Amino acid sequence: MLQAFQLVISRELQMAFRRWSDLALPVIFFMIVCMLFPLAVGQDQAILQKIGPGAIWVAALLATLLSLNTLYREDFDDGTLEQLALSTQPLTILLLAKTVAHWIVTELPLIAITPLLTLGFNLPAEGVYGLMLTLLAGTPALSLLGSVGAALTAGLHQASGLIALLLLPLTIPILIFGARAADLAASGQSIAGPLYLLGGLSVLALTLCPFATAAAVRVSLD
Amino acid sequence: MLQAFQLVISRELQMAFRRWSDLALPVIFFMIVCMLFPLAVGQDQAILQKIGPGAIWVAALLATLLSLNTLYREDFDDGTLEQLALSTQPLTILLLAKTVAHWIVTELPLIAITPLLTLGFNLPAEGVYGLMLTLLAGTPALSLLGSVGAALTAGLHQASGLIALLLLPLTIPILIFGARAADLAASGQSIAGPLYLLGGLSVLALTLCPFATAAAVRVSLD
Amino acid sequence: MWNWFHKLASPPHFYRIASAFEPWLLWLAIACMLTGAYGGLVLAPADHVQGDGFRIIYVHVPAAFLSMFSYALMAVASGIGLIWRMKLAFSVAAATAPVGAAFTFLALVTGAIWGQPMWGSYWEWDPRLTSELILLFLFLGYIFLRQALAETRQADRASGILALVGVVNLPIIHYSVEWWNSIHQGPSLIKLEAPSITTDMLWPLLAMIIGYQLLFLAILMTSVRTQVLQREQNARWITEQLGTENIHG
Amino acid sequence: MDTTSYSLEWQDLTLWRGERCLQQGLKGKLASGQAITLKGPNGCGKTTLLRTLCGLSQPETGKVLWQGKQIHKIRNKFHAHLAYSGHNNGLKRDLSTRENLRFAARLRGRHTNQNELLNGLRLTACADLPVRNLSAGQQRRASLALILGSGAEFWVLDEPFTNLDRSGCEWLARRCNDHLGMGGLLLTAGHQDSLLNPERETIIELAGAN
Amino acid sequence: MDTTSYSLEWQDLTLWRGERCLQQGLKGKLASGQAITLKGPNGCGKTTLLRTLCGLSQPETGKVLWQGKQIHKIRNKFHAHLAYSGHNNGLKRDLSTRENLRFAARLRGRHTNQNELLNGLRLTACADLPVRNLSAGQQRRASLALILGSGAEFWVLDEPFTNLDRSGCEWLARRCNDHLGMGGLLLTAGHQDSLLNPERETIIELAGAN
Ligand code: HEM
Ligand SMILES: Nc1ncnc2c1ncn2[C@@H]1O[C@H](COP(=O)(O)OP(=O)(O)OP(=O)(O)O)[C@@H](O)[C@H]1O
Ligand SMILES: Nc1ncnc2c1ncn2[C@@H]1O[C@H](COP(=O)(O)OP(=O)(O)OP(=O)(O)O)[C@@H](O)[C@H]1O
Ligand SMILES: [Mg+2]
Ligand SMILES: [Mg+2]
Repeated sequence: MLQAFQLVISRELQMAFRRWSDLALPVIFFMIVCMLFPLAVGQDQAILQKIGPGAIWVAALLATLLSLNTLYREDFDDGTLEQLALSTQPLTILLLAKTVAHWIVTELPLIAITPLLTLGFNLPAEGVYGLMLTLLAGTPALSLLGSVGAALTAGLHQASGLIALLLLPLTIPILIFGARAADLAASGQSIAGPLYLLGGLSVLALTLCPFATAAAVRVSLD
Repeated sequence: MLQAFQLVISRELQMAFRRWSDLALPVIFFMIVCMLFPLAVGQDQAILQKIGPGAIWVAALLATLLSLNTLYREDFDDGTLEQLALSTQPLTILLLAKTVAHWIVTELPLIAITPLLTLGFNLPAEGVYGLMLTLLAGTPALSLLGSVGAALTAGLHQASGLIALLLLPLTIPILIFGARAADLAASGQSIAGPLYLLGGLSVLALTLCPFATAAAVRVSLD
Repeated sequence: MWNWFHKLASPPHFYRIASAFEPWLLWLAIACMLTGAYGGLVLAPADHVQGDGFRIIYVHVPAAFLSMFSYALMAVASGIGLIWRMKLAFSVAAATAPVGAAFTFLALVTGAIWGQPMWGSYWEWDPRLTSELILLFLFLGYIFLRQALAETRQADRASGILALVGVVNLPIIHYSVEWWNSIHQGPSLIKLEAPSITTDMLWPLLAMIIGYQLLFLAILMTSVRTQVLQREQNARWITEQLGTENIHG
Repeated sequence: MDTTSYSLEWQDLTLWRGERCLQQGLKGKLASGQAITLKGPNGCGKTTLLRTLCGLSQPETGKVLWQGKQIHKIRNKFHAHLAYSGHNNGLKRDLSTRENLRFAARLRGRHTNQNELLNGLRLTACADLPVRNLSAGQQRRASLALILGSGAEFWVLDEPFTNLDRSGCEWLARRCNDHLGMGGLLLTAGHQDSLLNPERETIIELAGAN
Repeated sequence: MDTTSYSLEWQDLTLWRGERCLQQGLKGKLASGQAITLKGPNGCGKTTLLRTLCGLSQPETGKVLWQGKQIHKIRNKFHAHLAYSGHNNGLKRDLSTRENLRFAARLRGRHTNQNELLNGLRLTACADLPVRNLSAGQQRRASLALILGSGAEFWVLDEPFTNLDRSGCEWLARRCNDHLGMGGLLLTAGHQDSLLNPERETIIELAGAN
């Protein structure tokens, strides 16, 4: 079982490195969205500093959403999702592996690039560190929830909007806690509380979401 | 030729109304993104009012982008794009019709719902009117440019990120002008100048983009 | 004229010419850049406002200039390729993109480093800086589109269309400083009246620009040659060419 | 269908995919009332050749002539006589067969009698289902309906018998023979034994690369 | 492959799609060394039946038993013996055939000799191309390679001969006969004349609805 888990992860990573654009594109999308805010809002430094953490969290959420579109769609169309469902290994584990791979490929690079983006909002250095911690604690929950949404809409071709609709309400709590904590960090306060909460949400998602994902995939295939 | 134009538009509209979710989803996505800002940024009224027009423009741009993903992808996969390319009618016209239909189905409802969203940002009434005008003048250019990007990536399955990368640099000028004008409107100033500029950009896009789109589709099919 | 053009555009011919010119270009470039560096870093007086900090201009300005130049080159080459179906033009466009992206990146980084002492922050959302950043994304879009379309023929034409559409951005970058009130330096060299800096500072700058330009050409020659080799790997002239090179070397 | 006679000719075609040359120096000619069937091992380039002859792909060298003129120069005129059905079915998955047919006919400015066609193809019972729900064979039938209802003289069909049941194959072969009898042109690729009229059919065997 | 004998049985199956009842009261049994081929007009429910017997779709009524136990209760055990190839090919379009095969084999915890398989299917020359670039028949071959290399006892193949050229069909039929000879089970749907060993094959004709 553990072996199957590793196997799926390594295949997903292999595919991502094959098409290295898959690795880079969510990051670039994230950067561009972050860039849109200052351009649209204007160059008032105080305002930019104020909205910075929130804007970066929104951009991370949207980048995750965008990359979720194709998480199972392609597998559905080419029949590999059928093959996974017919595999000897528990579907839950296989899909969890896909989700973890998605997190590694999408969210990690995104967190890594955050310091650069904070330059655009003129955030203070301690804020950057806190922001990265909140992202690290919160994005696993995003990926796991997103995977349920992606599984539910795997067979639908026009799903991008639908996934957004399904997921955004669920992910709003994560966004709120994340942005608040990042805000606290930027003003130099302790963020231990919200950070634990975010981590808790992620752990909760980890225990529940994989089962929902597997069930959703079986429904999509029927 | 005009008849073919109408025919394609009516088919697209028919499909959109068949799957009414297509109609509703970009709007819902737009609404949710607009909602994220106050949640992420906090409830400081002054700041919200300041970032309102910009945030709404960013949300509109992202909603457009999201819906563009599937503009030609599906047609490519099911072979209807080949059929259009082999039709007696000029491909430019047929694709322009698809683009116009996309604008009607995606952007119009989005503009219609804007007044509702401005409530969340506490925008003054005259600001709302100006914002809608700028969207009306600027979104045709978004759709037309987007159509080129969608055509270039029609055959690629993992294109969502790529389309964003291709398009966002091109659409940023529109975003900047649009958001500035909306800002002016919110502070009660005249927006005739930027409005003409946006309209001019849209007209320019209308004369150039359809040809680029047609060329791109032929390349994708090769 | 047309004859000459067509002859140059034939891959074997170009390959031979490029191989011959390349070392010269490279040495000239190094010479120009050394002179420029000596003139700029040692001979030129310190600026009375900026002190020695201004010397980063000798990296920044040539890089910024080349970033725009290479985009223009890429677009023109793509246009030629699309209209006359000339493969060599596509090779040039494809080879330009990464080099152009690198120069754009260099301009951004040096600009940002310079910005910290000048404006007190690394980055401002100023029209010129923004449009230079957009230029970087245009290059990246071009590169990513090419790599996503595995088939060369398709990649050539698709990315060519993209390059042409993106050309609109160039005038915006150049004129952004005049159209909007920008905190960035106005044009001091590339304008119709006499340049507005002292000759002590000017000539090293010009030397640097020329040196960068030559370096750019040298890099371009190498990567176009690689492109040509890749594309024509099955053609007969390649084996002949490489054969003779082996004999000589 | 008018009674003019048409011809398609191709000369010196070289077909490349990626770094591989699939076929070299192909030439051939097809005139009214004739059929050409491409045969050959999988991957020898049948689909590529068909797409090139329709103008969807550009050949590396060589030219394709319709009535003696290069097809990319008289694109609209050529397309008016052409109907192509490839490995993908050319149907919108969310519209019903009827709606798909109606759109195709109106794009050509024609008015086809759908019912007869749908009856012949045994699609009447599911003509109002969205295409995504149809079985593989029903989808193939619907995509053939596009061709049969097009009124075009030149049919290009890539493995048209795939997924069809026995009676469907026979029906299609009959329709193709009628089409040839009325002066149509037919270009197909396939692996099955031919059901076409042997007097009108020329079989071209493409050699496999490996 | 071990020498245990296996059996699949289905009883009283009713298949619905949307508002339509496709088949009623289906029953049957398949044991080691036997093959069942489903025939019937397009849209009669062959694909639906195959998917139901694999456990991908749930039947409206009735049950499917593997070794006497209902398949959804012993899912993992059942899947260990099952290999299914449907209308979609089950390959990742961006990976090469080799990589696809390697992944499938390792997911089953097996080590297959790829080269022999690829040679037999004549895929060696294009085994390193991404699947998206393969021709229709090559894709079909690659997806068959998944089955042939799986080591499973129970093969379920939906129209496996589609898009294959003559020699491909014969090769596949030979492999299927070998499989039956070694005690495997085979369930296929198709329209072609059967190439299987007639002693081992039972043909089930499904009636069309319309
Ligand atoms: C990240 C920050 C910066 C970026 C992206 C940037 C970008 C550019 C670009 C694109 C050009 C070429 C314009 C043209 O040829 O039309 C340029 C030129 C120039 N830049 Fe910057 N720049 C940055 C920061 C700075 C700073 C901080 C200074 C010094 C105060 C500076 C001084 C100059 C000068 C003197 C020129 C030459 C102007 C001319 O002769 O036209 N730049 N820069
Ligand atoms: N990028 C590439 N590099 C090398 N070979 C390629 C590339 N893309 C496609 N090919 C090869 O080109 C050929 C395409 O063949 P085509 O689809 O025309 O075959 P076909 O005769 O229609 O076969 P089938 O009977 O299977 O439908 C295949 O052999 C495929 O492997
Ligand atoms: N929502 C629906 N409402 C009514 N009928 C439906 C619906 N969805 C599918 N069908 C019908 O169910 C049948 C599905 O058949 P299936 O795919 O099993 O056929 P098949 O025997 O495999 O045919 P083929 O030989 O063409 O592959 C089709 O006749 C289709 O029209
Ligand atoms: Mg083919
Ligand atoms: Mg079927």
